[in-house]
Amino acid sequence: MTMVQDEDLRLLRDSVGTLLDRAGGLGRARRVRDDDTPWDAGIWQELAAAGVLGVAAPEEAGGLGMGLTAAGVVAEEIGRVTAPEPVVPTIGLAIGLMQRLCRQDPMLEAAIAGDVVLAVAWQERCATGLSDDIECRFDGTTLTGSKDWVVGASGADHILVLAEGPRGSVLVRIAADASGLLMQTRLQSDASELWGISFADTPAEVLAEGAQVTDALTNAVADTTALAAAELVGLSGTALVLTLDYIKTREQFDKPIGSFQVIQHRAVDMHVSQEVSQAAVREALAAMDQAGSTLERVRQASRAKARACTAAQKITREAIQLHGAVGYTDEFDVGLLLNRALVLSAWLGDAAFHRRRWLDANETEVAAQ
Amino acid sequence: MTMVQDEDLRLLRDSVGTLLDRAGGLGRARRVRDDDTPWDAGIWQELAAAGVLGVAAPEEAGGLGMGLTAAGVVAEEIGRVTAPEPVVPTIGLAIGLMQRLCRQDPMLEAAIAGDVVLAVAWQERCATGLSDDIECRFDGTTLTGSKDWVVGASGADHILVLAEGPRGSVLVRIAADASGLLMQTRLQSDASELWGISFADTPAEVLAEGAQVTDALTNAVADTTALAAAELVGLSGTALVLTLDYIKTREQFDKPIGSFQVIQHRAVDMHVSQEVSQAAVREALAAMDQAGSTLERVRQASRAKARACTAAQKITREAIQLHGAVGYTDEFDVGLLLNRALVLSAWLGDAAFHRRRWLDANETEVAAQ
Amino acid sequence: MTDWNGISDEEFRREVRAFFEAEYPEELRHLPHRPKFAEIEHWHVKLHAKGWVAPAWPIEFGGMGLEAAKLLIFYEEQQHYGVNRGRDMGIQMVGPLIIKFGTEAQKDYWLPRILSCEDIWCQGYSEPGAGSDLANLRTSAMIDGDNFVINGQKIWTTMAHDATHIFMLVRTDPDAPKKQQGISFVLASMDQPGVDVRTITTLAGETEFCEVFFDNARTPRANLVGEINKGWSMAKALLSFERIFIGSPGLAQNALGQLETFARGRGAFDDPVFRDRYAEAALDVEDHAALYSRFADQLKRGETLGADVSMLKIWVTETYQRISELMIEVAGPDGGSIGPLQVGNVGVDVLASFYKARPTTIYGGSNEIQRNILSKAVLGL
Amino acid sequence: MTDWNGISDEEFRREVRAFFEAEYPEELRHLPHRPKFAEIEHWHVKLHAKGWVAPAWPIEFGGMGLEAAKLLIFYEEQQHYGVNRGRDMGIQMVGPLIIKFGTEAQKDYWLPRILSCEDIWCQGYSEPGAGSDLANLRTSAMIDGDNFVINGQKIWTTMAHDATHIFMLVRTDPDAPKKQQGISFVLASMDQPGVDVRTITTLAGETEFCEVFFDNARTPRANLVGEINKGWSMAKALLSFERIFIGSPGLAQNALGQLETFARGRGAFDDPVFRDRYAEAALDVEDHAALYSRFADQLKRGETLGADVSMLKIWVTETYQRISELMIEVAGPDGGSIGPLQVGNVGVDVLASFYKARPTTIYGGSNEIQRNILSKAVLGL
Repeated sequence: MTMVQDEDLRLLRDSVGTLLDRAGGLGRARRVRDDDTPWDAGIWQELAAAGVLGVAAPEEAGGLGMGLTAAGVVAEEIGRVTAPEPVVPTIGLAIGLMQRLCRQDPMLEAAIAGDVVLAVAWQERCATGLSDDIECRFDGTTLTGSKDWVVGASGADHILVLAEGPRGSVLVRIAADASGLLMQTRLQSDASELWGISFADTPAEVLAEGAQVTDALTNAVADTTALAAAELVGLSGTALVLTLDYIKTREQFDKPIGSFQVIQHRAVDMHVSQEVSQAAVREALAAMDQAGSTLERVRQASRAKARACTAAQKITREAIQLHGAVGYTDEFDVGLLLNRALVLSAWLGDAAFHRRRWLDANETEVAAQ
Repeated sequence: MTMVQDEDLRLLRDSVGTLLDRAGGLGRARRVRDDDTPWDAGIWQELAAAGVLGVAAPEEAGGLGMGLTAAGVVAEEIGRVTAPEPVVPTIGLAIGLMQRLCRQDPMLEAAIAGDVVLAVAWQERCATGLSDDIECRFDGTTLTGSKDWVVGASGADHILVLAEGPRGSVLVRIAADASGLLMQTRLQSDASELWGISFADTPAEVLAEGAQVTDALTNAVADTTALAAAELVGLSGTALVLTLDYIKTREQFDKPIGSFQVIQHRAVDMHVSQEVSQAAVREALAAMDQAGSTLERVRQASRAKARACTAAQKITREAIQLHGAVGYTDEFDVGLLLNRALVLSAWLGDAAFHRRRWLDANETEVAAQ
Repeated sequence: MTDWNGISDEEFRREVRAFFEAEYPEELRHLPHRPKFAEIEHWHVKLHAKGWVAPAWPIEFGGMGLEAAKLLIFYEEQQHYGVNRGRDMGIQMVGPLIIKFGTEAQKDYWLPRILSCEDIWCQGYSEPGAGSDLANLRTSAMIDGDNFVINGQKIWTTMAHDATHIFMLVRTDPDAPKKQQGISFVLASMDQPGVDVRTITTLAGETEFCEVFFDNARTPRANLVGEINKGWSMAKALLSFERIFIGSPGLAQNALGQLETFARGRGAFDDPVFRDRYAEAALDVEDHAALYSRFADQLKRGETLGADVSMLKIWVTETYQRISELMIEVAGPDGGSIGPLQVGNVGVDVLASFYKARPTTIYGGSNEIQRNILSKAVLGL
Repeated sequence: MTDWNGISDEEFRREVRAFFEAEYPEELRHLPHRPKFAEIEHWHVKLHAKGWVAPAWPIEFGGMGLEAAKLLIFYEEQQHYGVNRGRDMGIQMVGPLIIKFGTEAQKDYWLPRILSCEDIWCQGYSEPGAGSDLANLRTSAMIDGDNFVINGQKIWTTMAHDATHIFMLVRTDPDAPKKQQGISFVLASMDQPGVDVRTITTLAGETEFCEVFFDNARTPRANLVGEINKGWSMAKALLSFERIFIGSPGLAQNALGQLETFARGRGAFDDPVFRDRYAEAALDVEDHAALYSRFADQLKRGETLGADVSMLKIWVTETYQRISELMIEVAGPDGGSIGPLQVGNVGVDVLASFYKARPTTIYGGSNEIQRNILSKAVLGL
């Protein structure tokens, strides 16, 4: 893994930030939602052209090879303006899997270039929620079963699916318009869609098989989890800025509400949470770039997500409270941030889930020493 | 169970309160501690003469028959001044067991009259703390084994011991100076003592045997737990009063610290916790007086202790913080309250323990319906 | 006519419950949103026929004349069975205002129209610059012949887009030395050219709140309620009962019930960590109810409640929020999904609960304002 | 003499660790109380011989001359191995004060005596009326010929009963227009009739803090440090390094280690509820360390730290308190017991940890004051 210089990261942050701000900044998320489109294809192309989608992918596959630290910078910027494009799932899951399992497949380069959009279907639902088992079957040519919580499927051209095949775990690819494919769409609070997908004898193409698939999945999910944490850091940073601006200008009892000591201390606690969260998530991403073992990567990813969820929930909820009634309206941007924080916290495990995983990983690590 | 009138409770509170205030109020706890005596035998006699020890015991045994609601009033008053006398363990455990198991035994009346002091040894220690099993053996005449966390033993004349006998559970009585008895004393933060006691062929007298023993113990422990909660309510009430007095008078930056909004809101949160705690514990005690089942009594006791521990810990810890540096000195009374809250929270299970028990009891109740 | 206050509490509770069970439409139980009047009109007709539209009003004005104890029971049963409160601003606020401060002519004209819902009322209190600091309001009503001419803007006017009338606090003396002075209560029709209503979309996507703009709107001088320039103290007098109502356990109890249903369906009760948090929340609700009973008993004994009743609102709204957050946690990967989540045969709308809990710590006097009040009026700080 | 700043961080860390492991007395590791000098004198002798008494002082004055990066490593290793800081007021506070603001004569006289611990110093800042509001101090030092005559009272003077000298902030101009003005730094001997020391017993039963009474005590005018009446800004300048030191992770990390040892011994890691709380606390410590590193890196780059460094202290002290409360919970029925609780071969003094954590949110500028500072200086509120 290349050591990325601070200066490169700064340049990356500037260019992605400028691109997103020029595109409309935070307000764009509301516009895209009200236009009833999942995201903006033009911005997607611009992001891809800036190298964003391949930021962590190896250079020989058309990526920038800058590692997770750099991908985290991108994710923070995405979060800062709650950009609706599925950048993190694409970098972390789709490209993350392909760069590990089928680096020669031409679709990897196409995905990095933004020409093909891929979604990944790996989770399944049971009666009480998330299932621990994979029931989806691949018989060598077709796929049968169902997947759930598929992110970014609305605009995807192909879907990568995790299934059980004749030789164990298998990652297959299906076209978004393949036969026997049924989708059920659920809207989320940030206007993004989650898909439940079922397959009945749906033709599918094998990308990889065996233990390497589960190993690649574990790593790709860890990456994505940490990047979701970075996205939360960006988002809660904006919530804090908006809140500080608001309490400095909103007057009640003939003075800015930010001059009341109770409001001041709560703003301080939001600020401290934000600083701790940012420092922890960035440190975790850097540690993942350096890590020797999958276990350590999983541990750091859980650490990052646990912290970022805790901080973002606290900050966005306090932001609403400190905005008072206007915070509860769609007119103010702070609601967009709360709604996106709900989605990002729910995705890939919330704080309690990741605290548990972190401690388990810690103990496994100690036991192995 | 007699329904006690509000007016009777008010009179009881006044008389016990006056007695304790005349004896020295909150400051007495420090004096008794510095005198290196476990408690004040004169006050003990006064309390007994006022009927305090028999407040919940049946009238035919020399008690007042006023139920747990009235005992709760006594416990609140004891807590209010952190009186060092073992009133709650005596009412709840010693008298609570005897009035259920051996109402005819003349020592019950003597205990209510304050002429004989009894401690109860029912818990045992294992490697990780509290044991679930009773290893202490009674062979029909003598006792062998060990007990721990015995409260109020320092001044006791006799000890009631829970053991396994030839016919199951057995409650026996031993003299405090019996042969083969060894004690190990541990000092607690409030200067009270916990005893670990071991027996080797110690002569013991049977008070009761069989299932009635465990049933009586369950009920007596529930009573004591709820009374400990009431004692915590009394003490956290004093911590709140002291803190309010202090922040109204202590000046920094040329005004009382109680005029800073952050301090005000924290005082409000302490106040609200205190009011909820008092209302909940009193309601729980009243419900226990009315309850038809042991399960409901256990549920209400756990509810009371969970709430009172949570509130008292929050209030005493905040009290220290709002007192600033002086709160950390022994000179100020607020430290006495913190130290007693530590002991009462640890005794008979803390908040987390009782939340668990409360929910278990809730579910058992629902399942039984 | 039954003397409701003459029967026992238990009997009254049974009667109320029986009526709701027999007559309240199943499809309207526990409505997740505030209905427009048309949606609940058939229920209102039944309630009106029964004479139960206005439980708190004196019998002479068409109310049930309930004393505090019975009134609390009525509301408890209403909340427990999930009976929608309906468009009750007229009943809860305008009626008591007119009964207490209105002229005979006002009583004769307005009260029957409130009971029949011929007039649907909304409340014009808050303004963009007057939220927590309500006395800062600026909407003016200046006398012009036999009319007041109204100019300004109200905000957070619940369901104004489905109301025929508004009762409002307005500034009638802009030169009063203190901002609490020079404020009056006026009634006005919404159906006139100078009144413009725009709905506000919330972050939950709902449109219950409105902005109301007044541009030389008019209302007859006869629609002034009470003395001119004395509106502020009248408004405070109206709040006394609302203060325990807003701190009642209903919302949190319902949310806890939903949490339990949802968590059982999702198997969360097998998780000791969830069990601990659930028990904590459930005890927060149960113990709040104990404190609520203490205040309710005061009311039942005919005592007036002091400022300390504010603590009920602080506790119950913050508990409600924690419960709604726990529901999100139990939902796991579904925690961001809009609409009911199926467990067994029931759907639990986790996100709707979360949203609904948000503004409870803001409206009705934010919890920060409540803490200021308690600090000053109760703790003497 | 080794050029410590010239070797790599890793090598320096190894050297420091090796010295502590070889030379620091086992029985003094992780001392639960602040020792009197006699108790640690044998260790001080070794440290002095090695030339390591004053890591931060310039080499010319007998220090190690460490740059920020090395200094942090030194302290990290010290804390990690449980090396007692000793009676280091002279090293940490008086030395830097004299080096920065003292005369040549003061440097020549006092600095060697600090290094050798011939003089043991205590710090006279707080007064009964000047805690959070330190500038409110009233102890006066009035010029009388060649002396200052000192009257007043200091409080919370750590280990004053085992000190030979006190450096103190005193009021030299009672008529200054602002209370921050007219304050000076003076050094004084404790060994004189006008100085009376009384220990304060804490609720933990310890006597580390003292009151110091001055009744016409005297000190030569030569013991004024820096300009007269300019003490306040000098005191603030001295704080800059202390502000990261007081927010360093050491205390919380040690407490977490104790919690882990204790909880393993008590089987608490089998309880999922404890596991969740432990993980929460452990992550609070680990993530604080990430933020601490960010500030430490700033120092290492030679940057000055701003007011925002205060957040380290807020976070770490509150985390420390929660960890100490968790220990009490794990102790269960032993949670009120004084003294070490045995788990396996080790004793963990749960109550001592709990007590020790209490004042950390009060001293060094209470966390309320820190929040005021952050609000104003960092958030611009």
